[in-house]
Amino acid sequence: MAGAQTNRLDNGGLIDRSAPLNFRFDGKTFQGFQGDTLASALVANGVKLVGRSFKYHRPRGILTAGSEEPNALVELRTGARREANTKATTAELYEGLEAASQNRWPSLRHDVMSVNQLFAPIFVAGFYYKTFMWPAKFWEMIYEPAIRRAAGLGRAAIVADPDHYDKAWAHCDVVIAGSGPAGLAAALAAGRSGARVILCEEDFTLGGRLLSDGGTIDGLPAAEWLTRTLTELASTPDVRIMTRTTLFGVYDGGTYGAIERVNDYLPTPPEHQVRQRLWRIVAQRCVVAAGAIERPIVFAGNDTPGVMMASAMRTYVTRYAATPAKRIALFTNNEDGWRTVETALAAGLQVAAVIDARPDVSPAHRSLASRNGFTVLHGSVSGVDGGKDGVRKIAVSLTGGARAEVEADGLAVSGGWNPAVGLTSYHRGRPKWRDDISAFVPDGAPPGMAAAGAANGDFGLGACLSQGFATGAAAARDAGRNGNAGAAPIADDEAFSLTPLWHVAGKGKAFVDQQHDVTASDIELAQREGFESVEHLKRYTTLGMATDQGKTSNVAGLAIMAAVTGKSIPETGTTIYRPPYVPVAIGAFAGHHRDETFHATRLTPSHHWAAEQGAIFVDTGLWKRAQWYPRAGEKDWLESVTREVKAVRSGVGFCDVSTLGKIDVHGPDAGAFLDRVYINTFSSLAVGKARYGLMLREDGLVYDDGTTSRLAEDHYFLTTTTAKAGLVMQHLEFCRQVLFPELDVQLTSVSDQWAQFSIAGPKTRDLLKEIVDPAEDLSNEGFPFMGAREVALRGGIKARLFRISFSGEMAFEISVPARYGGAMARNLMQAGKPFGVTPYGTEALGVMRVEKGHVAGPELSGTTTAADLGLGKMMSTKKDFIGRVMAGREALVAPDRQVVVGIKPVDKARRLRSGAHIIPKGQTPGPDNDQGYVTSVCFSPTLDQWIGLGLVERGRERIGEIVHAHDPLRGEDYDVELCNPVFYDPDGGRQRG
Amino acid sequence: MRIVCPFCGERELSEFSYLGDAKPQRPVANAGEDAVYDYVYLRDNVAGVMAENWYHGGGCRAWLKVTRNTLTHEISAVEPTAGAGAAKVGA
Amino acid sequence: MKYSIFSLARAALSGHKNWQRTWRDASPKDHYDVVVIGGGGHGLATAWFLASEFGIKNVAVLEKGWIGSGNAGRNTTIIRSNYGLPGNTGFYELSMKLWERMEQDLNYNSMVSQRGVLNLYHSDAQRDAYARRGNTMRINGIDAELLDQAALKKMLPFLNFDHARFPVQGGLLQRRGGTARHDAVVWGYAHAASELGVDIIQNCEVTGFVRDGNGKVTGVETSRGKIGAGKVGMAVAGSSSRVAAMAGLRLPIESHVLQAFVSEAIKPLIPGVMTFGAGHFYVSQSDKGGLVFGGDIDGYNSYAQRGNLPVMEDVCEGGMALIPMIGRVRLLRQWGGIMDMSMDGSPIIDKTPVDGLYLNAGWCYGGFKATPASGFVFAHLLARDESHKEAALFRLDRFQRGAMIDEKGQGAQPNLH
Amino acid sequence: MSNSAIPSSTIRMEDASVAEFSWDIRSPIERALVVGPYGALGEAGVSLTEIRNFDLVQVMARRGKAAEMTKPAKARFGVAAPEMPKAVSTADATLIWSGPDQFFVLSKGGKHTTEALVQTFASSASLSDQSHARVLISISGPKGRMMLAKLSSIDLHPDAFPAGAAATTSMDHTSVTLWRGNDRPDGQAVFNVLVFATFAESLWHTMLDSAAEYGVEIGHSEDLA
Repeated sequence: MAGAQTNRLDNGGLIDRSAPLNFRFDGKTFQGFQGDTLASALVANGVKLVGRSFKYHRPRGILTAGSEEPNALVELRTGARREANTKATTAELYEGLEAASQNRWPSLRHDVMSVNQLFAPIFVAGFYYKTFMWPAKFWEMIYEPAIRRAAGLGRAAIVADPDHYDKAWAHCDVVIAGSGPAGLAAALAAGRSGARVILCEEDFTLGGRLLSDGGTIDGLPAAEWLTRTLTELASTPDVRIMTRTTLFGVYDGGTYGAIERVNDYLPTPPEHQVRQRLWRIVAQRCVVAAGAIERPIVFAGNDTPGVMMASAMRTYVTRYAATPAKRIALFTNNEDGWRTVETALAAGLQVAAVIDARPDVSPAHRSLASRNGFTVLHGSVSGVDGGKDGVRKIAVSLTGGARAEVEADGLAVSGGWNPAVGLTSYHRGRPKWRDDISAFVPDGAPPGMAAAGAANGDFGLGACLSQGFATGAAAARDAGRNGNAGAAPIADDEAFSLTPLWHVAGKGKAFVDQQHDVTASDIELAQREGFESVEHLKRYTTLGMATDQGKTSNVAGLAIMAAVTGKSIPETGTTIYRPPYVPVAIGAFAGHHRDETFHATRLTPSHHWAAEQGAIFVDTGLWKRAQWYPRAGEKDWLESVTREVKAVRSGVGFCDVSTLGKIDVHGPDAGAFLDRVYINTFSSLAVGKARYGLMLREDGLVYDDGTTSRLAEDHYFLTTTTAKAGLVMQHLEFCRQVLFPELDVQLTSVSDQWAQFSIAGPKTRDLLKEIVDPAEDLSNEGFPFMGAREVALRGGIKARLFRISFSGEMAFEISVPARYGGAMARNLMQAGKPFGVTPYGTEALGVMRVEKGHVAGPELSGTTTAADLGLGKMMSTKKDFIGRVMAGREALVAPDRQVVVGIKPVDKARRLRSGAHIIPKGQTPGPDNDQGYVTSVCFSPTLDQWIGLGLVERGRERIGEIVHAHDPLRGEDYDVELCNPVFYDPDGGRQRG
Repeated sequence: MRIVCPFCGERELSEFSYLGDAKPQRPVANAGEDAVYDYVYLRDNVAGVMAENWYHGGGCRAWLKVTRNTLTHEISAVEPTAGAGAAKVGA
Repeated sequence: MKYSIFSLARAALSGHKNWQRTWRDASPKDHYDVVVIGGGGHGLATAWFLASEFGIKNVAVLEKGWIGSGNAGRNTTIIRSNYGLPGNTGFYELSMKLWERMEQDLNYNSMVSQRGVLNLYHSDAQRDAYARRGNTMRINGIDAELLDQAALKKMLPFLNFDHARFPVQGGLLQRRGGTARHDAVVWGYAHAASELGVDIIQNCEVTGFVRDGNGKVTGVETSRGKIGAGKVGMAVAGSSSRVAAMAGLRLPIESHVLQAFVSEAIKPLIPGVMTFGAGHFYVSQSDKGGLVFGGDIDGYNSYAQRGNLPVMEDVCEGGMALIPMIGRVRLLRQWGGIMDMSMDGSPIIDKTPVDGLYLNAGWCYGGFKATPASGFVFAHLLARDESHKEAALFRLDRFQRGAMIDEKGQGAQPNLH
Repeated sequence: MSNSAIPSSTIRMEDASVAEFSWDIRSPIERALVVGPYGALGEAGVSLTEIRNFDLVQVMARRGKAAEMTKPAKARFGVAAPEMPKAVSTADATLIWSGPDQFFVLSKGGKHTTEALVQTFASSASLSDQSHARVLISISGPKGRMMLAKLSSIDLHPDAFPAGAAATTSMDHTSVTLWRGNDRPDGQAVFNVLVFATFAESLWHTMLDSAAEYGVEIGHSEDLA
């Protein structure tokens, strides 16, 4: 049963009293209304204590009414949807909302860790750098775990985020941040000019400060003007208004990042909908109308619950009809603060006193005071008497030294306003100081960006409107939109008068950064220890590094530093501003790229057929490839793979090799072009022939390999490895367009056009005869080894047939147009029945290539030369080619390089593992005798033992030598023999036969 | 970052890949090891305006010469490389 | 002054009024035996080792801004020695050993935390590559363990095992790896070096080199005047090419931007450091509670010290793919540092062709973990005019000789390392 | 070679074969595509239609022959081949810009296959058959643009991307050729996407994810849009 809303005014406010909402905070049920934030609902229910501070666990209340809030952070929602550090001041209330306070145990009211306050004298800025050093081992064991447990604020969810996110692009002429008077005026002007406009407002209601401070515009009450303006904007073509959307960053080329909290105002997103959406907005111009942030004054006890920014107090009273206190005092150094008094009086609250730091106060305010029977004290607040339950008494030191006390249960503070200079400073532009408002204003904004209104340091309503309008019109013009913008909305400017006051000296802790518990004396200490640079100050004290990003603390902090160093504030300077403007959920940046859809998936033309056969698939880059085809009764992958290999070696099998990169190389200079990109010669290759080719990088190391066939005088069909397909295409285009532009050659990727199958085994020809048109001559004479040509298949379709062998068997590779891939596999199975045809996967493929000593990925490591791979002789000496010169460097031709050799365990029963290192027999392993390692292994059914390839120092000179395989990671040590890498049919009779 | 491809128009950074300084020219066949070492390994690493090779691989597959300021990321010019498309190039 | 819980308690009684500067704010003298350009971790460590190990105390460290304002203050604080190639393996292990005694060496708590560094693998090929690397580590006396999926499920149950595009199959773990508080490393070296008489000179930008008739470097021109030097060492990371150019040198280096990110502070969630093997993402959790993470460089030459959205998205995609529970954790800050990317991904610590000028550069994004060893071997080179044995392969002429140290096998393309 | 189906063939008996097999043609997304509604209920905001049978030939000018290539193209198709990112349709073919000095010929019924075009461009261009290399998906509906805004970084506003506009670009990191055809009778814009065949199923699922909140109508057709 919901508690009564003790602090809710009977009427007024932008809340829907007909829509009550129940919510829970720390297990207790309360009621608020549609239109509340969690903070305003808590205020309405008289809740003052909402959190504990980071280091001292001091009781904290609600300080602000916006995204600058340092204190009122809660764990919102529960379980998998628990969100740590959520600002109660921006969290929209919904039915059933669950929130819990943070960083306290066992409860918010009784927090054991508040004993830290006793150690406060020791826990000063940077104290941990000076201790916890002895004994060394204790750091990980004792000190650090304690610190880690104490640190942090809320608890994140500990299971996968169940919600969805996505990302989208938007394009416009003018993007506007903020929907206050300046932002709306900018939108009006740009929209009327015919510009495509996007206006982003982080709040769920448009209007900015108009919603709290009202005013008169074009002779209308602000609320009416707002309605009229929104109606006009809604009907203006190409003006798009996005609420619950924060423009958080600006990136190169006029790209802006924005986060839309699409469904955070609901308990869970509706079906098929996302929680949040990341927008990348591409805009010609940007108008920053993000307003300004009221700044606190630093004084003892300024963190007591019940101390609140003056403007926030107005927001709670006016916008939410919720009263933070019954009897308030105001501490201000400027005219604007007095509005809070007017608001409070209008709402029927008592005003105890106004403490004004300025030398004098306007007659109007004096009479206001006398009419309403409250005193005006000239001086400063020097202390606050209060605690968990809020403010009780306020100590005032009067100008001239006398002291006074004020009884109040709420203290509104106004230290002036800081323009929101974040967005304009993200390209390392430094804001400049304006003495008249004692604040930093934007300077050096990124190209195309301009600030307007309060964000630009011009706080008056009239100024916001006129400047916003002018800036919006100019932005539209710059984007080439010259329609008639009409007249700007008009309003008066409020009087502005401010006497800078940052810090009131006094006893007791005076907080600058309330969330990180950084006090004025911490800043003085930092200065004493030489951390004078603002960046050092920030890093040493952690000032401004909390979740509020120092929105209420940075300027005060450097003002205090300026005071102790005797420098001016501009001399002291600001730290570098860093995006995002508000913290953004990591999930939103990921969008749908998570889980199975983290990256795209590529499927081979026979994928679904293979899946029907029960194939096990392996990820190879983005590809899913059939790894092996288990059969009923087989106990493990090894048994299946062994069967597949034996079937190929004794009969016939086939494997989808469509993942190889395939490139059509056309043009009269195609041959000359290939001569320059391969180390061997292709211009001399006869039409109808295939040749193995090797490519180097310009630095002389091996880049890629594959077979390339000449299908016509001016047409080669080039293949690459699966892994490098895309990169080789890019490399070849670079050679074509940049290095050798004079050559007449055209490149097209045909990787996806062809389904390519390797058919291997002594019965390959028998099987092919069933598929290929009988008119085609497949005899050794009619289609010799390394032959390549187009053939007709039974049923009339055309295919490309290549007599090449990776397995070392009599083999062909056949390509058919990709949409026949599934049919091809089925037909091979059907036609091959009499010969026991067996589909095989990448494992069997790998076994046969190791048996045959072919190099692949593990040997093409990017650090091997052609000679290392035993392919040095392929390097033509008659022509220039990519990598030729660098390949000749001394260390790349040194005799002691690690080169490819075969490796087999002396004990035939022993399993060989990749990654084992090679050590000379009888030596103790060490850096000096680490002579290489095993690169590829397999169990060879043909040799009936594990075999492998390795890169071993001087390997080729050491064939027959027994060395030591050292594998400490897996606790294995055993003798192996270095041998010829070609384990199977070394003279190649089978593949030629 | 957005790059205005002379063939496709303005496109998002992620459609392009980068190779680096476009100034070094591949030495002629008989230039010798030092010249090639220079070409492959040494860089001016310009802090300021620099001509670079970018590949529009996520688009029209043209190699482009992009003039960009490495201090500000501002792009002042984008041109096709000599052999982009079927441009006639003196053999 | 000596730091300890006792000095802290004593100071507390006097309201901490008696603390002195952590390092002296020195003004330049006319001449130093050694001038180190660059007041980052490497430069300050070099100065400290020169003074403490090699007895050269007349040393100045020149910093154009505030110390630690470069990559030392902009990194993801990871320390590890899990390298696979000769040259790197021994060097980074030397660094790890120096990390392990840093607090005691410097009397400053840089919060060296050996919570483990785990490189995840997602395929047999990756496993084999890690096996090779892990065995190299073991052969060099470095701790390494190869974990399978079952072990990981016990250790890190929150990883995405069941719905992953590229399921985690295991990992290479170095338990002695971990993190250190990056700023404290800078301040600690500054504190200790200053105590030994080293002059740390901030806001002092080098604008040129002073050369004698034979072209030998005899000093530097700075924004605070000319400073004479017996020897000049450069440790300026992303600015290496610019400074070297003042001496007429071109380097096998490109400057690139690497972004890093930190989340809001949350209660302990992630124990050690982990690296995703199927995307660009690595992460640890700071003592303050923020998730500190990063990924790949943006990929184009840059001195702008800020990154772009695509890489930021790419990194977060990796994070979500690996640890789907962090979806609602909010990214708090994003920044970019200038990486001096070398042509083989490994550093250069060597004399230059210019007499009197010494180079420490090419750290790519591995500079932080190297800080102590880099300082030690560079000090050795400056003091003895010969490479320390653990830096013997980091020679400038290795590219001419073809003796690259290329862990990734990517060749002469810095943005791929 | 056309990717339209070839009737199953019986092997002649004298070849003494027991095998009888057919060359049935399968779209790469045949399994992923489930005809009917998907996602949010109610009026579909997006309709996704796979166009199944077409010939697609890439025509690339030879070095210095860009101008020379346009004449035979004009002669054969009656329109000039696009020299900038556009798509032009004739009675029996659509010519789509696919890069500098190159374009696609999209047609059906075997009229403009590689074999048929090889003479036309004999000396001026190189041809490459892409009929099987791509999947063609047509996107329309009131929410079509919003769905595409999640996949494409280019500006599809009617002023920026009018009917006949084309782009070689990437969608969700996958290379595609995108062009806007003629509007539907109801005035809805129609966007056509050619995606590489081996990526198609993956992109198809991404499209469904992106469109689900608007409600999707899924179908396939033998006819070019």
